[in-house]
Amino acid sequence: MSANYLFFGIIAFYLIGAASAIILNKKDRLCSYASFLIAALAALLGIIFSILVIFGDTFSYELSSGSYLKFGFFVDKLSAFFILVISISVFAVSIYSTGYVREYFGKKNIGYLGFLYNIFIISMILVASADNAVMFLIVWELMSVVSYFLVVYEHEKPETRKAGFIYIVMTHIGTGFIMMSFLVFIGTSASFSFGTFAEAGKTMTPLLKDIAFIFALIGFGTKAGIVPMHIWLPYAHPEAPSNVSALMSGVMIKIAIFMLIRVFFDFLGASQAWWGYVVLTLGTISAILGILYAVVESDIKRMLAFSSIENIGIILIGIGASMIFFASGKPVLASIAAIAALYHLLNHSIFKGLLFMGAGSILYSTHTKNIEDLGGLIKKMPKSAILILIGVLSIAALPPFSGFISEWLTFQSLLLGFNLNETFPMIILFISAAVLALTGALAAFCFLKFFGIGFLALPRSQHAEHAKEANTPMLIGMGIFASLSILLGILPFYVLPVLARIAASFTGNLDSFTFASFATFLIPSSMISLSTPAILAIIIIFMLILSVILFLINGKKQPVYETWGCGQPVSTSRNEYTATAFSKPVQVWFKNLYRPARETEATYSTSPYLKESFKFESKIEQVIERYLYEPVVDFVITRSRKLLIIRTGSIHTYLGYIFGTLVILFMFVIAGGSS
Amino acid sequence: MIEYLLLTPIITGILCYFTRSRKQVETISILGSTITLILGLSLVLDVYRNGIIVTWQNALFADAFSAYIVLIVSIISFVSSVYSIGYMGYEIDHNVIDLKRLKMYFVLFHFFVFTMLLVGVTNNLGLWIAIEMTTLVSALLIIFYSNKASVEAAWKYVIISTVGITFALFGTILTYYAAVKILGETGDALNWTSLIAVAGQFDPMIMKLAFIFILIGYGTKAGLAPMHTWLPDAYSESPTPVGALLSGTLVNCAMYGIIRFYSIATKSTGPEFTSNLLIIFGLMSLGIAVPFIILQEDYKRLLAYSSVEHMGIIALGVGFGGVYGIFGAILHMFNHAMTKSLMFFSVGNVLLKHGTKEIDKVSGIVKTMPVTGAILLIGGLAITGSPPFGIFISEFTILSAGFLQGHIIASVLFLLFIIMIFAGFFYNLSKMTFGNPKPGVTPGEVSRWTLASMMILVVFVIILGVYIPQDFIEMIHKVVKVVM
Amino acid sequence: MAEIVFGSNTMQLLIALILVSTFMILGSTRLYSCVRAFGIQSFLLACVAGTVAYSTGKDEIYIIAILTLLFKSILIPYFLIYIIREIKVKREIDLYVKISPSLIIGGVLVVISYYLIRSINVISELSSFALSASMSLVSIGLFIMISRKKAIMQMLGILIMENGLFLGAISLTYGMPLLVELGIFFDVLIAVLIMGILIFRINKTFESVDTSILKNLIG
Amino acid sequence: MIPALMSAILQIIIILALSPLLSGITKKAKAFFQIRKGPSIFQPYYDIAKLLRKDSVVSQNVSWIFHAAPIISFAAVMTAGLLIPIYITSLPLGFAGDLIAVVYLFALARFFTALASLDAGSSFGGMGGSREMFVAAMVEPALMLSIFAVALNVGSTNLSYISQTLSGMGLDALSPYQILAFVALFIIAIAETGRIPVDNPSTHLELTMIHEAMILEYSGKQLAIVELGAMTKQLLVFSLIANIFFPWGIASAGAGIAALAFALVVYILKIVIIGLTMAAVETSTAKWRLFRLPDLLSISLMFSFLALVSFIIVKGG
Repeated sequence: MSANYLFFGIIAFYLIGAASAIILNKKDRLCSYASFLIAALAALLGIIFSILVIFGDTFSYELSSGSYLKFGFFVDKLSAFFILVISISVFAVSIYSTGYVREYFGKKNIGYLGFLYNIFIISMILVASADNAVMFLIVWELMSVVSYFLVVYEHEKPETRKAGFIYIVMTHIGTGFIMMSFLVFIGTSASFSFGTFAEAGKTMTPLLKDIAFIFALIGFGTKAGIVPMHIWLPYAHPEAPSNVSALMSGVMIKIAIFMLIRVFFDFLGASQAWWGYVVLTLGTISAILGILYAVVESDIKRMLAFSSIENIGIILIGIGASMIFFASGKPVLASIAAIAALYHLLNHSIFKGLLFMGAGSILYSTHTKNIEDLGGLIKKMPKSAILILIGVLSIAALPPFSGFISEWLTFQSLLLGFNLNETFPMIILFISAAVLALTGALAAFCFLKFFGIGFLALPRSQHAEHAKEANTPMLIGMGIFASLSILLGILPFYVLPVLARIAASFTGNLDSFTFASFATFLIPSSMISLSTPAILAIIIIFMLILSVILFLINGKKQPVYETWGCGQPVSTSRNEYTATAFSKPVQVWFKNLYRPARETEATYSTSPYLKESFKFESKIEQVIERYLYEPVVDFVITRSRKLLIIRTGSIHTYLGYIFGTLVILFMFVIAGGSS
Repeated sequence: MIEYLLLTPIITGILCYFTRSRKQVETISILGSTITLILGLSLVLDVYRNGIIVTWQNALFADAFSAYIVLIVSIISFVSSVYSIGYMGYEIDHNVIDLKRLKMYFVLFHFFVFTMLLVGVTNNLGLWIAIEMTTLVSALLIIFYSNKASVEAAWKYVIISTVGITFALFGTILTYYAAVKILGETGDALNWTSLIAVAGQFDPMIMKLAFIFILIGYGTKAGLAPMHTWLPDAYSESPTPVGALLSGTLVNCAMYGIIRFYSIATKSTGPEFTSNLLIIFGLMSLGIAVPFIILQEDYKRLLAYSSVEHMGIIALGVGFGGVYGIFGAILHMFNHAMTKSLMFFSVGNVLLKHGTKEIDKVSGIVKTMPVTGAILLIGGLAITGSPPFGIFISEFTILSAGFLQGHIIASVLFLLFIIMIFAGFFYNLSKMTFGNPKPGVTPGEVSRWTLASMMILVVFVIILGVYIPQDFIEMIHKVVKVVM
Repeated sequence: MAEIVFGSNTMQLLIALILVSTFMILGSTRLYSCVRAFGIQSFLLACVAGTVAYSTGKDEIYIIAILTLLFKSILIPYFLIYIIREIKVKREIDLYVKISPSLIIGGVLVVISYYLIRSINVISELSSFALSASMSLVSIGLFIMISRKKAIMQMLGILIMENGLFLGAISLTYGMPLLVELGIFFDVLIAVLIMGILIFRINKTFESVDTSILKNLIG
Repeated sequence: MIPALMSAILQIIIILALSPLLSGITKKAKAFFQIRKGPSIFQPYYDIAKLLRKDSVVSQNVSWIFHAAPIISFAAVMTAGLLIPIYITSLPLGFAGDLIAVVYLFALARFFTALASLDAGSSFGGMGGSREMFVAAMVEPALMLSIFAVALNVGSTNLSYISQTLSGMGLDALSPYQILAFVALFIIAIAETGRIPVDNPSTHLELTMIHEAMILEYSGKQLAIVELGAMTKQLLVFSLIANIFFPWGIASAGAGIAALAFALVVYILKIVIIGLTMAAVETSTAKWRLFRLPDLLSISLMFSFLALVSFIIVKGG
């Protein structure tokens, strides 16, 4: 009963937030505080609610049951986990937003932003808790549409409009596939309620199951940003306001993962092993392609968007492995893999949110997203720098930060594939492990570039020169996430049991891990154990000892001098290594993928030996967009142009059409009227 | 009851003719349409309480389906008369038209409403007369501005729809013949009820022939491809409120005729024949709408083609058949009427402000006219069938009917087409609504009247997207019973 | 009974004559003669109605016959000629399809419609002649609208189709109930009036009634 | 508790003591192969001692990262050292992490060194950092595959467990896939420890260096720490190879003093041999161009993949 009040309390709070945003939209500051802080409050309620459900029993509530449109809510452990993820992110992001939107004061309509922001969150929560197909599709599309309006919030910029258009069309196509997948179930169950889908999934013929699987994979994959349906993501996420991109990248694309798990495990029973292979392969491809494009990207928000594709890939690797294990009757391993996926999902939602907020604060204080114009920010905005560094270390999966745990778990669950005793799946799993390793290394490369070029050394432009520290609410918001990603790194033994409960709700196995002293957790039957607290402790001890030693041997004197440049003074930012140069090796390594196009242009003064200026431009090609989507679009456009000729404008032709139709229909009748 | 309903618009029209000032004509027209609305609603209630009403030795007749049409017509005509005051007022203020033409406009407007109400409540053979009358009256409305374009449009409209209608008459005669063979030379051979009762015994060959003629005839009026050619011209050249009436209600009246005969013909020819025809025509209309929506340069034509698309969807729904299919189609009629009129109203405001129908010459509406811009976006999403708006519900119902009845390929094509249409439509719409406004466009809405009428429709569009009242559902189920 | 009535030679003759008049319209190059031919056609139609009325002894069909006589064979032709005079249009009708081909096409259409009615074999041999005649009238009317450029000719085409329908109605069922017939007549009349108005408008705005120049609305 | 602590400290001391010696020996061996006299094998000790006594000159552009990096990297490496069995399989802190954790600890060390390389704003540093991370990225997949190959053999990535089991197996451990994996891991070791043909530790031409370019800005005692860290990492990588592929003679838990001493001697022999082999390889090959390195590492990738497949064919499937 209390759950009811709580759930509708959450919704109500967000609605109040939205309403207050509209009411107060004349007074910018007040409006921002009202809408976002109320949202934060609602998020707290959401956290409580989801924890209640995770440790308590399933929450379900039927609304307006008489009507043709049924609205019902169904929150089991899985959806509760996602509501938890949503709420955590929303809490931090909302606090951050109160500071971030100050940039828009006077320029844009804050009420509009706050309103959409709250509605967006509501729609996500409803998606996670919808219990029938029609309602799901409604709230799902509501989520897409609202996020579209958030993306085009700065619609004066043409590229923003383009991004928004690509986004909404892609997501609409995705929704179309979701519809078809649902309709396959409906065709069997003759009911819209998700409850009946599970039975339908049991009784369906294998062919129908496969169709439903493929449609669902494409449909939700589009939202999740799985390669090759990912193309909207690097457009939409950078253009949205940073707090929104934090939510979109951190949470919204995870909702698609939630539905994938729902459909594959709960509805379809994950019965086919090859589904697992497909998911695993797609995940692997997404991971590697995502990070490869992220490495060479110099727009920080685009880079983060690509890295979201990568992380979705890693999550899918876990899910795919889990499906494989489940289909081949190894629930224990299935739950371990699932836990790895869920853990990474949680981590990613946090450190990616953190990094997007960080990008936001960089944008806020330097007004540029181009990493080549940054530099030296660690001195201008030290606090943000530390917080962002934490995010970078987590996403680079370095111990003892949060990303490390989930990637370690993913590796282990892939390694555990040797229990399958079948050649093919083992090889698939191990190959994807190798690719995952490459991905991890490239991620480290990518974010080293991000932090090193962006924050260290000297400012590369006026933007960076005059950067100032982000304001307090932004720092608080990022701080929450930073501390969370440390905690998730060093306290896995608190998180894992919870995730085990959730994974058990669809893999049906609870005892995946055993726990030992020194905050260690082991994977039974294979001696493997990990204890990040211990590692952290040792590292810290060593650092202390070392710094003490260094201090003892005359640590005071430290002559300061210019940077070494073969005798030449290099204290100007022009001599610094650029981001492009930094990622050049990778670009050369994978030039077949990038197909880089470079333009150099030199102007000479007097003698051909003295260059006056030198312009270097290098861009890379989005292979999938270029060779998969553009042809389709061109095809449609050209075909349409051809079709336009039927509109001659002459009334005689039109009468001719009618005559022709009449004749054809007569033939039809004489033929007997059976097409 | 029915008589009063029919008389009100006529009297209003005549009164409008004898008014002296703008105030008077506006008040009278508002009063008239309000009374029409009230009478219409009361008729609807009456029918749903006490069943079929028949008067005037069976000439006038109202069952659930007629009442449904009356409902749509009276609602749309009411809001559109409210809108007309704002729209025409603006044109008078800017000396586009003078008082005489304004009076003429309202006279014709109410006559037009009368003819469409007549379509709803007349009995079998009268239907043809009524629909022909709608053509003639609306033709006069289309040449309202009597410039080159409007004259051309009107001529095409009259000629093409009259030809179509002539075919429809032939179909009607054939049906009558089939009926006479069973019933003998009695007036009963004209009644929907008696026709339905004995439809099973009709000669299937004749009925096939009749249905073909009916489909082409009323299909021309409904704008099913490839007989839709008059539609974009007429919509884009007529005054915007009239465009709303044409697209919101007139096409529905024509569909009404098709569906009436569908239910008779199906009984004798068996479902396969009629369903196939309807599915083919539906898909063709959808498919032809796609390129014209993607590459459209004129936003009123854009709406016109989207009407073609939606007529196709209704035809598909009926063609898919089954309770879901018919239900979806009937529901879609209502949703489409509401949403499309809403769209027409908002682009009407845009037209008044920008004075051009070219999409590329319009941008940044959300900044110059926030409310209109917002409504334009809502309407655009609604008309392209994205949740949470009414049309999504009906389209999804039709889609699931397709899957349940096993028309998988047709359904998939349907989905493909509406996705492409969504892309094209939204591409054009976002060009208009977003971005920086064009220079020389004065900010601010057109008038309170226009906003009021739009607000009424927005309520319908959104409410029906998330919640359909139980009574309304029962109403539609009654209609479905009539059809099946 | 239909067989008896339409079997009678007079009826056969009348219908044949109607077809002939149609071909006169097809064949003539001058507006006046077209209109005149149409008048004759309508007159023959009235005769058909009269015969039916006589042989079936239904009084209301007499009314229909008279109405046809009044409206279709007198009033409307007069109105058309009035229009032609008013707008001082060039007498020749300019066409997309030359005369002789259109005559051939007309013949083909007659054959097709006859074959069609046969193949559908709704009714027995004899009166199916009338029905096919009406079919061919309808199709020829449509063909005239397609192949002639003058607005007036399109109007005429519609009227011919109307006549075809009338013939069909009569031959199938001895006409509809009076009320309906009256409504139809009323509609036809209004339609003719409005088309007339439109033709005047076209003439005013385009300085011509050639519909082949109405091609500005595309897209 | 106390004995565990004692053995941990002992291990640290051994590592710290041996790593300069190892690099000294390798240098000496290289000199010998190149018919030079070469420095004494204790030279690294002198260098470090000297450096520790010198002030460190710091660039004016640097931030705290520059100062923190050496410490963090060194700490990370040492932590890894506590997870790797040196001469005894029972590790006091073995529970804290497995082979994968070790790899990631090295990654942590590398990350901060590279970060520091960008801090001074010199183009050499950036170049070095970029190349270092590039090589690491290329190494990673092969490394993971060979780890899997090894882990499959015993069904775990727990290092002490691996070496224990393998040493228990005796000569059977020398299975074909084990050898393939060894070759793969040896190539990786070359890359990891920055040796010819991947990197030239003793070059002084900025454009050709990788690791040296990274630490170009360091001087004095910071440099000392960095160098010591590098040596330690080298030692650790070697001992990984030693104890994974040739675990014989390693003492198991609860062995007596004598056994321990013996094990220690064996261990030193093993790493010296590996060091000599490394020196031989270094002298016998020329440094490769940077963009030819992918070929080298894909060779190693192939080897480890073959190791895996052959294992699956033999044992699994």
